[in-house]
Amino acid sequence: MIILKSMKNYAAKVIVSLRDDVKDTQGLSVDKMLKRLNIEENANFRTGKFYSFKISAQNLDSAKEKLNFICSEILSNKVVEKYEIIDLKELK
Amino acid sequence: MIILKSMKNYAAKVIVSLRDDVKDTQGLSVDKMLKRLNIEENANFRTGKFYSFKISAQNLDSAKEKLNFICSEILSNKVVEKYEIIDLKELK
Amino acid sequence: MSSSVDENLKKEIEKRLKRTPNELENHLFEALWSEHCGYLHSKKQLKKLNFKGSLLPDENSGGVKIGNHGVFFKVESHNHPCAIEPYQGAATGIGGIIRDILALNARPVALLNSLKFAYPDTKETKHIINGVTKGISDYGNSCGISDIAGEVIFDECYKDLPLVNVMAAGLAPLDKVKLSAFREDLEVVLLGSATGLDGVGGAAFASKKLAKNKNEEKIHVQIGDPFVKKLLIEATLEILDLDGVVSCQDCGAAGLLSSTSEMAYKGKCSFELELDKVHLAQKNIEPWQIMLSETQERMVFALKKEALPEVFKIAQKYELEASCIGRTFKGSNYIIKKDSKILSSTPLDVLCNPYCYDLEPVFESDEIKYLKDKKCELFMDIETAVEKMASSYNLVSRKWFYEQWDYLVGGRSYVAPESTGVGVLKFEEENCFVAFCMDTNPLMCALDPYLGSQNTLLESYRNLVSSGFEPLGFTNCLNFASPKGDDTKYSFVKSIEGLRDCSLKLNTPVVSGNVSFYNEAKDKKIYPSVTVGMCGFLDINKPVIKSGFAMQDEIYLIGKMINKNSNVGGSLYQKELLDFLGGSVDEPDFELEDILKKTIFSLRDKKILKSAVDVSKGGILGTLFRVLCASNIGFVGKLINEENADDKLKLKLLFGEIQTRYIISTQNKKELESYFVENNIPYLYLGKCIGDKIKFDGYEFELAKLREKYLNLLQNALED
Amino acid sequence: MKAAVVVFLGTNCQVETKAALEAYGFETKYVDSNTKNLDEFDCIFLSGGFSYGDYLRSGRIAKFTPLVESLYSYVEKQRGVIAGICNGFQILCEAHLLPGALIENDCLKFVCKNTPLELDFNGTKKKINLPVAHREGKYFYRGDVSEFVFLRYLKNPNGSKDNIAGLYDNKKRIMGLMPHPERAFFNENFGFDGREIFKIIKDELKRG
Ligand SMILES: Nc1ncnc2c1ncn2[C@@H]1O[C@H](COP(=O)(O)OP(=O)(O)O)[C@@H](O)[C@H]1O
Ligand SMILES: [Mg+2]
Repeated sequence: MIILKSMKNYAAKVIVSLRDDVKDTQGLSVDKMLKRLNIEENANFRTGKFYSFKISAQNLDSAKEKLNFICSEILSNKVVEKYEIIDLKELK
Repeated sequence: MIILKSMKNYAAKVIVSLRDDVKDTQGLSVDKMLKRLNIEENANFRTGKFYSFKISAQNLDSAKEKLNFICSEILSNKVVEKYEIIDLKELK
Repeated sequence: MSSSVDENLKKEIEKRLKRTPNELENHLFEALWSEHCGYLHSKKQLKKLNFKGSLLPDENSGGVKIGNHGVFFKVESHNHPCAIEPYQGAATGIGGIIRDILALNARPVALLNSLKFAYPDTKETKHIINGVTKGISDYGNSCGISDIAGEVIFDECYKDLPLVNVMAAGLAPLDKVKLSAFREDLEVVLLGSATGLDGVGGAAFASKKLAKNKNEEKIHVQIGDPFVKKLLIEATLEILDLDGVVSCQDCGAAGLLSSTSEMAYKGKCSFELELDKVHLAQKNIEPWQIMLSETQERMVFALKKEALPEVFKIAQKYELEASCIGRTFKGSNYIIKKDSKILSSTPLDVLCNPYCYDLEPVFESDEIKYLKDKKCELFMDIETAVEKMASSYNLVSRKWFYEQWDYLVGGRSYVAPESTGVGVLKFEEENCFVAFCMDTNPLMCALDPYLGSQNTLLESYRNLVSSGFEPLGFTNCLNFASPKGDDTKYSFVKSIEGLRDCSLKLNTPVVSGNVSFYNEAKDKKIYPSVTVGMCGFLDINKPVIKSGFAMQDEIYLIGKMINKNSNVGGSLYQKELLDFLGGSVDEPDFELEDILKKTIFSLRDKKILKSAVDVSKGGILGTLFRVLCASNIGFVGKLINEENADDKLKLKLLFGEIQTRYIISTQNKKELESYFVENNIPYLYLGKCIGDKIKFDGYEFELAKLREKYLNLLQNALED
Repeated sequence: MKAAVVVFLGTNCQVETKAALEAYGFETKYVDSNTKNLDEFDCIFLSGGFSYGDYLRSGRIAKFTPLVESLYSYVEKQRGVIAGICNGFQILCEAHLLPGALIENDCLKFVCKNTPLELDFNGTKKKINLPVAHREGKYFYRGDVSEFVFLRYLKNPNGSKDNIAGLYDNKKRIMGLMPHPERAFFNENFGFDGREIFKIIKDELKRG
């Protein structure tokens, strides 16, 4: 990979979680525990995976494009998962 | 648990991740892959878990307190993990 | 110097060094002269053990010889790390013991574990149990090494002081085995994960009592990466097969320092380490931290210069980092350099040969004497007792644990867990099976460390025998409280003598082991916990004997007979039913042990024997109960062999633990009994497998009810 | 007949898989993740293990290797049969060579045990027992795959939808299953039912 002089670095934060029609077993198990411990009756937990990383790109638009590629192709599988970009900003 | 009439519901979002001084083995392995695939030279991947859920409390302050308790005692293991509350707001 | 090296040691170091150590050297000594690395309190005692007949007992792991192969096995404790961070503690324990086997160029093929926890009824204990179990699962499964056997013991003495002893076994053709000693004029290569701050100071940490506040200990947490370990295993085995690669050692406690200094000391040559060459995970890491880091997944190799390119090629193939960190030459010093400046140069015989304490003479304290003299006058009615014992955490199925561990990966596993008392591997290279098991008997060791450790070793021995295996050798892990305590000194010394004498009598050597002291916290210590891991041999053309019963099986007890005068001190039923610990521990009968072994083997060869199981925890009824539940079969018979026994005596006869006994089954009553008579074997007919109830001496229990508990008790406790 | 046994970094069931194939008369060869052409093989076996540590999700990272690239062209050419066992199944799903996905078991734990299954092949149903060993083996899909399912759990160990334990692609040239047939092959203690699976593959190949 040739890193061009004009490349900038961006910090990305992403959440990957199960699609709504896929049962979130981990979430259900935390719900149950909170109920048993008398902490929360119906917490309705949803769980996901959080990733933070750096990407290099020429500008914000191409960073976004790259990030979407990484999220859809590498970090998630659209059959069961969805992703949400919660942050993307240039690193100074 | 007695649910008081005056209880309000709050939506919470939390990220639990490894403390900075704890090696993120999954992250290191993804770094390597991104490098191998010529996608990113040094992505500095960090991984964590994301939770969204509902808590009931009398007011925002006690919601915060409860949330901190859930995060530190149930969702994270403070020996190796830290947590970050990324959102807490009342549900209408 | 840091506070954890005491003043006397400090003086000793200065005397031998003939100068004051510098800052860096203080750290080196603190690590190498720690209990964990230096065996300060145990070294003199361990020399008493019987190593005769073992293979390479001075290497990273010893073993036994089978044909042209070495079978290497060793146990390691990761108690302190598991108390702080159960998941990583257990994972890195597995990682560590795998490396000790691997260093010999033996492919690790099996894992075992011996776990001790408090009863699983508090949040803290459940956290520890779940974490340890998952740590073993995620690490061992992912490395592709099957977890074939082990034990779990519950006792309140392990509250906040869990014991996690893990064992690994590996195989290597004898002519391929590599040793750890350096030779002169070799390049030294470090392979594997980049050195970081994880686990810095772990050795010193494991050499003292646990602090009250867990968070104080956080810097010590080592982080395991099973995927990298898997790569490291494959890469190491390829590297060790190269010409020109001379020696190898793992980086365990006290990391790079401990491994390279030991290799140099053993090899009687100097070693010069260049810190700038070590591949690091982070900047700003101090020289002493590089030396002491316990970053996982690293191996050290010494090799001829010509072999370097090949080694780096293999590293690259497995996507592992490697660096050439120094060289060896004629001399006797350990030298650390950075930016071509010498930071430290110390004689190896000072660094690697720490001061050793004498534990002897030792005395039996009044407290132990008092315990031994106590008589158990308590009792309860038999119905309640049976129900209670049947739902003892210590007797029910371990399914919840082992189903989380892959016991089949690797293609060698031969039996399912709980179908015999041992884990069995197919070893076609030598046309045989090898079996392994692990045992501990803390209650007996608490009352009588000498007999307790003998009985522990014999329990392993009987596990092998009841499965048809000839015992070959054993490893051990000595888990004790602080060696400064008089009781601990006493029980440590007596345990070692017990192991030695028993091993001599059985003609079965110790091949390797580990010592873990300081398993105590404020006001609290563990029972002396001598853990034994044993290995046995069986011709591949002979059947492995199972413990399960079938319908119509006739059940017999062979060996010593229990009666009202038997010594049953340390029996589980006293502790679990009556909350009593005391009395004398039963002595084994070595001559009879041998006769019983021959009996079982010859009944097998005559095809008269259907199944066999050693009588251990829970005595006759405890053992029967476990096999009946596992086999899902009822029983009718007579177990109480004294007239007019009251409840106190009945409890003893049913649940009392004495030595040298097996329960066996047959479908051929006549031939079996005539064999017993002809050969003068002490036996007792117990009854027959029939129906769906357990019936004896007028008592009757629904099997289904007991079995429900047997199968699900632990799951219900741990997942709730 | 020639079979390839794929070994990714982290794969660990290749030895048993190879032995089982050879016992079934296949000529076998290990191939690694960099293999770009698979045309010499009649059958490709993706065996169990933890490819690339199963980081992110089981089978995910293996998807980005030249070998999986070459699987796509192998399928396109309709060269032979592809079979994925356990981690191999996960990889095939992640690579979208089979429909659906495998996610974390309902019990949230690794499960290693012998399980009863119903094998349904070419209209004949049969009860068999095979060991499973996985943490992410719960099968999820949308739509209707029932006609491609050849293996169902009789006692669901992981929460798989419709008890699915193994299925084909719509051309019946790619098959995936979570249980380990190679572990029920050589030893009476774990049974010999794994042979049924290898037989199916062999029959598929004969069918051409
Ligand atoms: N209780 C014991 N019985 C027999 N050998 C032991 C015992 N404890 C330690 N050893 C032996 O002492 C040597 C050093 O052990 P250790 O420092 O634990 O090795 P490592 O650092 O490689 O884990 C090994 O050969 C080990 O087998
Ligand atoms: Mg070692």
